Amino acid sequence: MATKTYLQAISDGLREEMRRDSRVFLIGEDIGVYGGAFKVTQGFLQEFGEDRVIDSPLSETAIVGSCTGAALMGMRPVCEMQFSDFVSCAFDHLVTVAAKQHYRVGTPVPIVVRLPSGGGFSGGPFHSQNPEGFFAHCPGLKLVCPATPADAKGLLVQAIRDPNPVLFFEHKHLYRRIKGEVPDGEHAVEFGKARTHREGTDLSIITYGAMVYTAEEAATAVADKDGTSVEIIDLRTLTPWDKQAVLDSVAKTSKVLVLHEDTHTSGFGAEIAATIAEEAFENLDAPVARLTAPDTPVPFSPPLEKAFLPQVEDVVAAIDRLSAY
Amino acid sequence: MATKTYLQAISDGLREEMRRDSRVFLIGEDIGVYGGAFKVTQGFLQEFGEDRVIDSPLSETAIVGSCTGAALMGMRPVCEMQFSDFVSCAFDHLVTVAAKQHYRVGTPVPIVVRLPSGGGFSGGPFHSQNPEGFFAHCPGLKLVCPATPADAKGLLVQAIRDPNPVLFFEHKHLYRRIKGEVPDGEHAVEFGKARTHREGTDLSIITYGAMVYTAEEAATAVADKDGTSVEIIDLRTLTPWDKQAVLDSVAKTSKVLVLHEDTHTSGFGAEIAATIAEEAFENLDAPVARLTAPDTPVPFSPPLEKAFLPQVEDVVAAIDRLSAY
Amino acid sequence: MAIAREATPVSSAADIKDADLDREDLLQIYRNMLVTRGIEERGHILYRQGKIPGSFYTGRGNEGGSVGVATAMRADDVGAPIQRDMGVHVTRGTDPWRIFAQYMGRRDGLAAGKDGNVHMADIRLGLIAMVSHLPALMPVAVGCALAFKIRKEPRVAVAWSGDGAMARGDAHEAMNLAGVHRLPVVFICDNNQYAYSTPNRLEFGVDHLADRAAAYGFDGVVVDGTDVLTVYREAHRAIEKARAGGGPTLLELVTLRMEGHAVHDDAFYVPRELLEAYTRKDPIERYRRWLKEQAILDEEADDAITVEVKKLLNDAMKRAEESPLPDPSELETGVYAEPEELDTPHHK
Amino acid sequence: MAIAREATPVSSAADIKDADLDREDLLQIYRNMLVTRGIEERGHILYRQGKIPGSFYTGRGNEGGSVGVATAMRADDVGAPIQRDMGVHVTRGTDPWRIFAQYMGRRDGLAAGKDGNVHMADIRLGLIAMVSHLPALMPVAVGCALAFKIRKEPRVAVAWSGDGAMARGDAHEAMNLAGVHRLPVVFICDNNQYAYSTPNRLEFGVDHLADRAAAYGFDGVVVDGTDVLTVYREAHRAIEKARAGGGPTLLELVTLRMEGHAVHDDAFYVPRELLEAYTRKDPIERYRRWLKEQAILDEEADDAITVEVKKLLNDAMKRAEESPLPDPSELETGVYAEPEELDTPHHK
Ligand SMILES: Cc1ncc(C[n+]2csc(CCOP(=O)(O)OP(=O)(O)O)c2C)c(N)n1
Ligand SMILES: Cc1ncc(C[n+]2csc(CCOP(=O)(O)OP(=O)(O)O)c2C)c(N)n1
Ligand SMILES: [Mg+2]
Ligand SMILES: [Mg+2]
Repeated sequence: MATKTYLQAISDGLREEMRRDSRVFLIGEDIGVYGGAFKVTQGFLQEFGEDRVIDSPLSETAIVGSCTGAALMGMRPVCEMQFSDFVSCAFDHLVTVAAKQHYRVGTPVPIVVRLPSGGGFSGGPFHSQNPEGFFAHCPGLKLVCPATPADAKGLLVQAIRDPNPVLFFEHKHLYRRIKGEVPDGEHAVEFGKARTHREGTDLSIITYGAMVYTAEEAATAVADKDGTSVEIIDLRTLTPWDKQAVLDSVAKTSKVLVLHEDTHTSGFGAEIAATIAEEAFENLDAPVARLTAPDTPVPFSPPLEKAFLPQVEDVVAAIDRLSAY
Repeated sequence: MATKTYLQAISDGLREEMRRDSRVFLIGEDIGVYGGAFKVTQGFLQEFGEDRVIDSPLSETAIVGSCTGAALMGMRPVCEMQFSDFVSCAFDHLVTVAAKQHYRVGTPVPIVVRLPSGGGFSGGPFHSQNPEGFFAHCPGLKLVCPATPADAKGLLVQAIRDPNPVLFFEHKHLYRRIKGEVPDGEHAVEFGKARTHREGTDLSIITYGAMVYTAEEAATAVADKDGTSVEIIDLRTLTPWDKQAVLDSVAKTSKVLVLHEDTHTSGFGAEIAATIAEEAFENLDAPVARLTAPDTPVPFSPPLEKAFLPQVEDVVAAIDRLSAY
Repeated sequence: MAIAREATPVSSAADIKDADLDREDLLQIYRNMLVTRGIEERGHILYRQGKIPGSFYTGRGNEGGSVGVATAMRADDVGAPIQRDMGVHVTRGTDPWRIFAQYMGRRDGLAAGKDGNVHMADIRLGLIAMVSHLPALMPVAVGCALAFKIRKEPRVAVAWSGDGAMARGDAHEAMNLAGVHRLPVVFICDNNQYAYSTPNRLEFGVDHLADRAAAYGFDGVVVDGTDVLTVYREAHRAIEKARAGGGPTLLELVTLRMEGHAVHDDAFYVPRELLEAYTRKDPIERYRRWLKEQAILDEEADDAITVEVKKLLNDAMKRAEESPLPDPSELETGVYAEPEELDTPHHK
Repeated sequence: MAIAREATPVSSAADIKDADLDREDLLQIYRNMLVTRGIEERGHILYRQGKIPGSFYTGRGNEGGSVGVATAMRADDVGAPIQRDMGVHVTRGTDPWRIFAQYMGRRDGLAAGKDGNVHMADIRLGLIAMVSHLPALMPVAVGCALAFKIRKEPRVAVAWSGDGAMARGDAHEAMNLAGVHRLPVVFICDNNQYAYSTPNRLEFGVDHLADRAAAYGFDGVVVDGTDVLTVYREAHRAIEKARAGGGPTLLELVTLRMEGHAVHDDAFYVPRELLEAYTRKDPIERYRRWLKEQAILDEEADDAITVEVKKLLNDAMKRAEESPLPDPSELETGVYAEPEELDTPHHK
């Protein structure tokens, strides 16, 4: 065990898999000489050479499409979108080709797409998005949203070994801010198993990614304020998602807040809330609440972006509303 | 008033708008000489000439992107995706450019994208999809899903006049099968107003598009069988959607089934169900149920496709379950 | 002004020697062309009998192109053929009965009823199943070539596109990436002069699509796609050049789509004279004539092959009709792959 | 082997006459280049002072390209400039104070704080705001040209792309569609030799991006992008050719990105000699020298312009700093347009 940043954990997980398995290679914009826009692959070109660390042209379609081809030939490609926002340029290749190939003709497509996501830095409408909501609607893809350094490593390793196309959402706001214990060496975390980030009895917050920490601050605040005991469930993966863990938590607390940074309408929170409402109807003492970003692009200017992103105060207010119900 | 097919109604709405407004022009694959894969624009090239009815190259990105540009220059472009499935190739231009331009810099992008959608013909995974679920998650777009010939015309006219990018989902299974009274001449239907397709008191079905008719058959079946009185709400437009009409219906019936042909997870049904669960919690006598296609690509072979698409029997079974709750 | 080279037709006996084909190969090409057309003709019949759900597409007029290129591929090369390339599946050894089963949505179809018509391929034969969205398999094929380059394997990927599909961004991104890394990939453009109803002049503003190659730093060649031997020779050159590290080539095979876009389309928009001209250039008739001129095939041998092919296909149809439809319970299987599936040889 | 023409530099006085520029125009170009650089230099200062949120990009080294092209556009032409083209905004008349307000996310920024840095444009000046996703505005500009063609207006659209962004499908689809319909559009490629850290040789496999034009059936020209007058002349020719119905042109303007991709990037990967060579070719210094050689500018006039520009920009900065930040209540406004908004002149 060592204490590492979230970014370092991703970098280490990737490096270790590349050392372990010569089929793993990387392709993306500026990931080689420059080490990636966020320096996740710093030093990789030197260690693995330019056959395995490929600085691609500015070509998201070719990046994802060629990963699919290489995967069909037995490689284990890991590509990087420079910002997750640009995955819109590879949407067709993910949804049409990679996601459906196995169902259609039985050929697995083991690719990983790394997606630096999320806001909080005045990145504006195109460098701040959380595009998981779009892809959650596509059967055949797996979606991973780690919150902790240990999970960032363990889920990335698992993603690389998974025989399916995996979208790996790395929250940029966690990269250097969040540190934690990370197992050394071999460490893989199973998909579809939520993590109880904090135990509680009065109310459940179902969330993932950076919002885990916003939830945590809010939980601490209400505990201090009036003793409300909040349980936080970190989903870790959205496809598959751990429905059972969510239903178990709701059975315990009877009140639930679904929280994400992605925008509201048809966000993954809708799926969670709809499922809880359908399958835990009799356990609910209050309506399932959702707290998300509003239905707007991510604005650039700090006062707007702050209003856009769910803040600790917003979570506290939502908890208070549910408590009062 | 005249009785027309759904297809004829679309064709007429489009033709009338083109006659009325010289800024309206069409671009798409095989829409000119051939009159469109479904013959919606048959005769248009002859009437309006090749400047206003443009047979484009096989280029969904250029089609949608150029519509955006023409719209910014004051035109009212209407483009056709040959099958709605191919809109995945224009996803970026819709979500990144057209949807966000007004929020970002205040310039309206009045374009309409016509999308022949839906299954039921052994079209297989790429000629049968209902991609509205993806786009419902994108602020800045409007989504229209007419079920009747009158709405097909009226909503298309409204779409052309709307100052925003509008995705117009035309269900292929309704094209020639469904006939109805269509107002002659000027006829526009406001967005965001649901239509009560059938009044009822025991249970509400919230749906849109071709599933309106599946719901209707099921409603008739249960009425005959045991007198259950089913209300059917046809949403007509998903963005904006008529939340109030849905909540009003639920307040009346206390039980609700959300039905769509699109796949399950993070489909628009999740948004509807989550909203009802949140805002009509106290009115519900049973959990909000969803009936949708499963989370798979649309299979080709008839027995599989039949199992994939929600059938009348499935709706009846879902109604029975809710009734028994 | 063409930038691409225009391939001279194969004519002399010497040309054939160069092209590395012996008598048996030449007859096998003929057989493959007959099987290809035979499958699609029978498909039409099955369709009219209501046994093929959905729509139905053929590649009539493209038998020279598809069989010619596939013949030039080596066993461990890979390809991603498209909707007019039944000849590729046939030449690589796909069992005809499984193709008929595929057409009919049966469990023994290559897609087991999950997908239909020519959206199929047997990966064990080095083929990758197309998706409808054209030409999405071009970047995929480039990725295969990338894998070969990384692993330093002497293998080549072949990527197909129609003339219409060359307008899409995928074609560009694929050829650009291949050009930058000089990947072992050969791009084949089946230029059958139409994309559905859209003629070449509304698809691109250049003389020949093969001229595009120059924009990516590799060679383009315009080939008469109705002439199977010229196709073979040019594909062979390009494939071996790629294998030797010489980078990609774009071959434009010019033919005509001899039937409608699909069964429902009578192709009224194709000028009659054009259709007649290409009827005279029918790739199978042309090749048959040539084989006879060269005394490789006589009347008797021709009849024998015809009978053999007929029997093969009739048996195949029968066998396919015995294949069951998939069971509804199979609907939700296979959305995700299981780890064990990576234990197949090509995934190691 | 270049397919595109390489533009000969403007040298003689006659060249200038041809290019249709009088003395005042020549000085205005100079002023616009100074304003352009001045805005970006001050942006750097504001950034270091913590007044610009997010990141910050400049176009240093591209003042010749951006001002040269924009000068050749007529008032009712339209353009979709990109991240290195501040000179286009300046030349078309964007108020510098609104640009500073834009940088700082203030309400008077062209995006009113909804978007940042050079993701902005004033549509009333015929400019369309870029998105990050490159080069998505190329097909959009083609659509403008399509509108002009449909309405038979003698207007031209100008579409910009970087060298890196030319690899994307959008570039291809845009140029292909424009080529097919010979639309009145001019494509400008700001080739500053890098896409972030990626050098030209990893972006494309051809000698010059301008060679791509031949793949779409129109002309390509390689231009020294540090030479504002040559840029102007070539842009003028291309724009007027497009206006006259002669179809598109692709101009590749070669320069060097003289600073990092954005503020955080020290561009360690750019060879020092290359940077030095282009420092010597600085577009502003070059043009200033030329103006002096031609006796269009003397020391005194130069000082006067410098002072004037300084004052303009310092006043602009001050005014921008007085602009308020947007109010959180504005967050949800403007997601959708209202029908009345179509009642503006350009939407009629
Ligand atoms: C991205 C995409 N858009 C539209 C279609 C619908 N479509 C199917 S085939 C076809 C024409 C293809 O023309 P071409 O590439 O020349 O191939 P051909 O069918 O002529 O062999 C079209 C438009 C498609 N398959 N993919
Ligand atoms: C589709 C897309 N992918 C990735 C990026 C991230 N990105 C921003 S600028 C840039 C390099 C652009 O290079 P070039 O086109 O040469 O323009 P330059 O910045 O050099 O002027 C990259 C990769 C982007 N903006 N858009
Ligand atoms: Mg074709
Ligand atoms: Mg550049």
